[in-house]
Amino acid sequence: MAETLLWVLPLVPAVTALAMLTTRSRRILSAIDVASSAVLVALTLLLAREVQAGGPRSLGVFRVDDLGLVFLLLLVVLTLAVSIYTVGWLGQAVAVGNMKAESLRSYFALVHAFVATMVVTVLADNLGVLWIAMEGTTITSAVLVGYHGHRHGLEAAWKYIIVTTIGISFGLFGTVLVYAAAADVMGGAGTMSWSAIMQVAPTLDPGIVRIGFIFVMIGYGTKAGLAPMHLWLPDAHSQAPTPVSALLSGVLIKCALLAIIRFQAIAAAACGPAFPAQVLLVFGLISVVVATPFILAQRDLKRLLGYHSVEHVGIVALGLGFGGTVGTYGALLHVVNHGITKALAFFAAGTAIARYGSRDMRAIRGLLAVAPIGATFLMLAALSLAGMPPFSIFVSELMVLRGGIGHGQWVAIAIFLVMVVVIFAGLLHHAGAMAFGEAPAAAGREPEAWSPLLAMLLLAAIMVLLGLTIPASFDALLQRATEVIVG
Amino acid sequence: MITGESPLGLVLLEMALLVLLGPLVTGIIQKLKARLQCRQGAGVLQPYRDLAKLFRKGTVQAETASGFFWSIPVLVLAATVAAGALVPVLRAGPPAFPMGDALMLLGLLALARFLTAVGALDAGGAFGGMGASREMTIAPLVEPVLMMVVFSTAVAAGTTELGALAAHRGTSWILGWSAADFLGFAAMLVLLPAETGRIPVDNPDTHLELTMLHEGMLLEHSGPGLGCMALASHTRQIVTLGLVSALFFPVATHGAGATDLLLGAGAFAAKILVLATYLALVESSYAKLRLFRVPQYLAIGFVCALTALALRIL
Amino acid sequence: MSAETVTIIDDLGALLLFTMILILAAGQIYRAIYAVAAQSLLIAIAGAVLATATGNVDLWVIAGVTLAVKAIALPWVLHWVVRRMKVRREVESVIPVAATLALAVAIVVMSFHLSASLGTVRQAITGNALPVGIALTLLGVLVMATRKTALHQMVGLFASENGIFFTAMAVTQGMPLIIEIGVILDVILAALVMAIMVLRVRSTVDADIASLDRLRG
Amino acid sequence: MLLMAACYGAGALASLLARRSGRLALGVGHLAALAGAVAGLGVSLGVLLGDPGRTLTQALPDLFPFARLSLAVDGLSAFFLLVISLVAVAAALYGPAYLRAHSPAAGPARQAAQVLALNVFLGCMAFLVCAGDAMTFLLCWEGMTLASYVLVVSEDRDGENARAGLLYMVMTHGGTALLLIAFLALTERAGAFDFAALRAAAGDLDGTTRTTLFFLAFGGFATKAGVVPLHVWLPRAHPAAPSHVSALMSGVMLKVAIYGMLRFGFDLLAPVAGPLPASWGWTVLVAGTISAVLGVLYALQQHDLKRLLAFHSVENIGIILIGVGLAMILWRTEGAGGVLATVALTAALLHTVNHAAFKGLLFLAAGSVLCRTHVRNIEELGGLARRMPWTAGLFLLGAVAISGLPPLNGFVSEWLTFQALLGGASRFHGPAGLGIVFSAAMLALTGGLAAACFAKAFGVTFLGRARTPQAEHATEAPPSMIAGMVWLGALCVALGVAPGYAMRLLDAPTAGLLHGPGASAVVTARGPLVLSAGLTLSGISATTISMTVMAALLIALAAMAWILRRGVRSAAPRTAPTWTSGMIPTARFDYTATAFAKPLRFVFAALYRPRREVTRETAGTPYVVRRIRYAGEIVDLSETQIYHRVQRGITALSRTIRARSTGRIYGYIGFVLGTLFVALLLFGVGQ
Repeated sequence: MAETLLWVLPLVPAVTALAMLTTRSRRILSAIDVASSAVLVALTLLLAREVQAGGPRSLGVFRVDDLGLVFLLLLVVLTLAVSIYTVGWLGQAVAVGNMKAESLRSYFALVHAFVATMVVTVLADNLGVLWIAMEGTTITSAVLVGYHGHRHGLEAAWKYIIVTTIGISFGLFGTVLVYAAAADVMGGAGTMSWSAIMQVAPTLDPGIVRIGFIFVMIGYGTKAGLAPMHLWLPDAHSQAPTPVSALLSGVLIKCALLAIIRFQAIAAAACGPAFPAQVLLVFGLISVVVATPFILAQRDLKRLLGYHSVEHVGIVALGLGFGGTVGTYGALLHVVNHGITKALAFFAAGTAIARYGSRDMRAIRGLLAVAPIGATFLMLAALSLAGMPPFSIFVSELMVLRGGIGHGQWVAIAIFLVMVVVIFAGLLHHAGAMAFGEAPAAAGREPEAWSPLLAMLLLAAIMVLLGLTIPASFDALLQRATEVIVG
Repeated sequence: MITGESPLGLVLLEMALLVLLGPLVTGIIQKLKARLQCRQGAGVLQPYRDLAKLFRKGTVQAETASGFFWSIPVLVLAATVAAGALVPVLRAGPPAFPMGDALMLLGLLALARFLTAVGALDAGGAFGGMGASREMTIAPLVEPVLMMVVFSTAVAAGTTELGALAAHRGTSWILGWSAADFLGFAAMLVLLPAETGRIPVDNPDTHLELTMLHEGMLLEHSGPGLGCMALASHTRQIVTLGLVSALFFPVATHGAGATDLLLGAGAFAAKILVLATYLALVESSYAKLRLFRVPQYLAIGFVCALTALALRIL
Repeated sequence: MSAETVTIIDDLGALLLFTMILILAAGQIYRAIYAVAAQSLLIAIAGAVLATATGNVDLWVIAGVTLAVKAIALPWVLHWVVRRMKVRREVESVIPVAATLALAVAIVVMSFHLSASLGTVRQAITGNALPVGIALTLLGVLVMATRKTALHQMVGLFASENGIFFTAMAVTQGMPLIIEIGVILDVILAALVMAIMVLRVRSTVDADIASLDRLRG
Repeated sequence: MLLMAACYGAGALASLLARRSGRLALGVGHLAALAGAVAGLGVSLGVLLGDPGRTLTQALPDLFPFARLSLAVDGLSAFFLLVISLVAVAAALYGPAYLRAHSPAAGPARQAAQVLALNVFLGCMAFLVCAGDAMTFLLCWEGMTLASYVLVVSEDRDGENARAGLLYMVMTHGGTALLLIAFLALTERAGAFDFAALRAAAGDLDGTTRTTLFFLAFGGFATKAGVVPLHVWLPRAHPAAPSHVSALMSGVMLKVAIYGMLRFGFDLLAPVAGPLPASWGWTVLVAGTISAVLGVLYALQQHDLKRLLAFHSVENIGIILIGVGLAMILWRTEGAGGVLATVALTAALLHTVNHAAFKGLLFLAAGSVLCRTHVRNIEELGGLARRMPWTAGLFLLGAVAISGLPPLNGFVSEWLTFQALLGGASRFHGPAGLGIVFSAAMLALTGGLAAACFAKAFGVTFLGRARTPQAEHATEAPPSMIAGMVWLGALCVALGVAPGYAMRLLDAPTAGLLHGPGASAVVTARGPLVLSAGLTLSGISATTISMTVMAALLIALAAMAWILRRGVRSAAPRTAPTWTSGMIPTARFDYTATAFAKPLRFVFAALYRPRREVTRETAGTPYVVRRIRYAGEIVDLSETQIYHRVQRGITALSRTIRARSTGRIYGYIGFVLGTLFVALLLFGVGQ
């Protein structure tokens, strides 16, 4: 049962992508979109139950363990939310002329191809397949980033594809090196299966694995948006269509993180846990620090959110770097929390931008007056991103802090907290300025569309729920995922 | 009622005594001033006559004044007289039934001052406000210094209760003083004119609007109200003098016989006279300071008090 | 593995480095493209050599695919794009070529120093394939970082991937065939998308896509 | 206790459901808040009057796998819960009418949001002081901040409030960061979150760590408590909220921070035996003294009624901290130190509840002025005493109380503080003693200045002539608001006239916290009518006062004076215009607040750095002056000298960094390459 699911799961979006090409009607397209996302969610929940019962399953190059499951859940939930959001968003975008009604099907097809590649990255057991799928995400999402076709979009797309392709080629080099080490140990026909390599990981040659991990760290780190390889990220995330931005920020960079985590496990076994932890810690700190000034002095709403992703990926890296059960647990929790919250933020930002026809935050004023519900969601997302309880990110940041303090990383903790407070100030300043004040006459005052609100409500509900409690089943899942990494 | 360890009755008696003698002290000071300025001057009983006249008169009230205005003199007088109940007059030793200590005394005087200022603002118009503003500027500067003087003796005695303080100091007069006492007393001498509203800080005689502090606040009061305020300021003066004498040269007769009481009364009269003379001398030999020079003047007292404390503690 | 194979691989590695330096120093876009083609050819030869040495059939296939795709197809695509775009032939470099070469030397030295510090890796990867591979990869990226035109960046990308291929082939056990094929397909796909973008920008806004820099901060 | 929770929860829920009709939301929400407050009263009194040392515990559902949530109400918690509930009752009575009267324009949704936030705010505070573990504490702490932030920005949506809210959030968040470290350092040692485990884990800390953690926690709480120089958010945020919320923020929320300090200093971090490190107490004492003096000095120059009150909160927090610091210094010192520590702590706690009472009263009175005139600048008020007699009278009551004048409650706690300070001074010879006495002198100065400030505030606001039409047409506040004020006013009088009975409530916290004699054992040893504080080591010659007798005496004397005042022939007073040197008096003759505070501005110019500009309009020759315009302002030193600089620095830095970034792609690639190069050199080379 579970094994069949393993190959059905990637197939669903792939087939949908093809099905999309058959029709032009927007209504049908949206229907297929939402339906397939819902199916994806259902199948994933089914798979989750199977795995919870029977442990990891593998089929050929595919394998699902609890670690992958965490990311898979995030992926499908966000996909569903994005599909719901797209219904209302498309209407507005077509009306304004951002999207050409006749080219919609290609858009939907690309989105689902994108989702399919991401599903493969999450489910891949074979490191080579992982790499191929990762490059696939780059190609599909690059086209989506430049989808609007105007100058800025193409510029962002070019930067995105070039820089991440470089990064990923580094990732490939790292993969090759790790494979070489493994093959050297295994003898005969070596395999690239992660689970198989993990079996022999302690016996791998530490030197070559170390270099391999560094290549992977830089390579997939570029894709994950870790500073200082993050420069493409604000461009791409700000230029992409809003639903795509949500997917990029919410899921894609997390997929890259998953790849890093997989190699971290190998490196930790081969070179001792201290080495990868140290590397991750350094890059995490750099990301948090580098993001700060750009958040403070930012004018473009979506770029602001992009830089915020850089910061939060840094926090995840910090959690992994602090290591230990607590830190890793916190990192995984943060992956989920940030994915949900950031998608919510992008949704709210997208509606606000559509309403004011500008992404310049100085132009967006008095949102509470013209769109109270959306503005409330925006404020909630901002507060959550800033680490306020009772929202989810507070909990995961708390866990990361615990991990750091538990391991006595005082310097890192100090830098981290200072930056978090400063970013809090900046973010709340921007959000408050947008929410309060007098709305300009230009601002659209039409009633708020239902489907974006529904999507936001879904995400906000999850956000608050995870902020108030961690359900036992979810906690168990995270625990097991943590064990997969820490061992 | 007069027996026992200084019971409530005696306390009330002392209080009444202070209220009755308050105007007399003012009269004496005026007389002395007149003499020093080679004038005949009015009789020492003049303040009584003024009071009697005031209480016989009717009242003219500012039309802008609110309901508070009428009750202000009542409360001021009550607070001041209540402060009088805390000064040991005839004898030392803590009263059997505790009422209050030096801090309470200062607090009551401050309450009276606060209410006076409020009343001054009630009528509206510039002069009341001016007087209130200046009074409330001087007061916060005076009170800490007064408290420090009290502390400088209280730290030694381990209490701030005037009766107990006096008892602790006992009959050890100037002879038994330490350096701290001298400094504290000096500070007190500096403060006395300020606390009793006299030259060089204030001028009780002037009614030139721009120079007066305390009188300025009384401008709108008239008739019995003004009488109450006047009586209150007389009482306040003698209470302050009593505080000084209790702090620095108390009589300490623990017996409760009539002789002790008489002795105490005599000693008290003598002390008050001495201090009154001092005030008269100062008033007739100094000029009034400009308002913004007053802080510097009070700073002298502050330094003295602080040094006294330092000497006491170090 | 026989000693002469190792020496042959090392010689090929040296040649690869030489071609890379040619790309770095190339004054004209065509030269760079030819150099890449030559490089890919060398890779294919290396594949053939290793195939004979190890008797691994997959390597023959890989060598063939490499020859077909990277030595012929991609250079042709680049050539076509260049002609299509009628770009100025001269290379616009960010920093002087001399400085670029100095950096290149630093990179090469670093990679050899690095692999020298490893020791036991030598059994896992034939000869000097590891340091050469690292050097090629980084040098390819160096090309991209020091050239202003989009085409040069594509050239650099392919060059750096050549480095990866070289190392991958030199892994004594050889890579799984399916993976190699997938990788190459991905590379082709990426190349096509990039080419489309370049042409699209050239047609819409008459500019080199790599010179767009409105998004900042 | 669950009842209390239920009530607040119900209030929040109800206001959420009733968001369609604002009136209903207001009614129901505040009713629920009232019920919650009453329930809180019940809980706290139950614990305080129950057998000492008893701790009421209540497990909460396990929301987080890593921390078990629970409530534990011991004496200290119960006392602060009492303070919260007392003010909450008044706020709940006062709230609905105020919100309706002050902002009738507000839609039902906004009113509902406000009521919701109010309930959450109260609930969080109540649960915070009852928290039995760090997680609950932190969650409620942030929830409290968030709810109050919503209330601050929701009052009216202009930029000013948003800025105030922002500053408030940022500073308290910084404080929370410090708290996080302090807490987590303990939890990670203990491996658990509940306070008992933390206590145990703190047992074997070494001195430096212990002190570091304490200062981290102190910094965090001081930010919330508005200790100078961390106070800058306070005078902005408190006035911005609705007035009954200002009363809660000023009267209660700051006290929650005090609770945190006590909890950390005496309970969680306290060494198993022996006195606390000297640095703790002295830091707190000095911080308290500075806050007291600077707070009142800045308050003196404010003309915005609610800002003035907010600055006074800074002052009173300072006074409380003086007591706390002294208790820390004296605790577990040999001899009668323990007794004195009890006196000091009693003074601090008593002042806590006192300040809650009179500051709440003052804010409510200011609120009823505000909702009747919509003017906050007292220069534009005046003459309200005749139109709003109740409000005026209650404000005067509060003014007398906060100025520390007998016979009201402010005097009692300040008197106890003075006694404790003197006792400390007589114990420590040398500079320590001198320092203590000096802070006593500063306390005296504070009292005097407060009296001056409130003479100004009351006089200019309520007395004299009305200066503007708004003040001219003001009417008395509705009865429900009056009721809220009367409740607090009654508290002020009761605590002032019969403080001995309140000592009974202070037994549990003092004894429980100091493991020494209870408050009533020390302070009211001679019966509830007499307060006494032993100063000497033996405590033999104790100073004793009796507020009750003094109040009785005052009343008797007032009665006599009353007769005297009526005069021999009791004729009705004639009325005449005020004497203004013969001119016809107008409102412009009245003494303004600026003029009133001017002399003190001169005296303390060094602290105010006053800036004044005078512009003359002359008719041709400089001797004929048409009009003189005078503009003056004073600056908050810590604000201009510290915060503005920091803020400007950070902003400029980030601007420059952002400007540096060129969007050139080869730069991007260069970064990636360089990073890889460096990383390989740093981590790659085999060891």
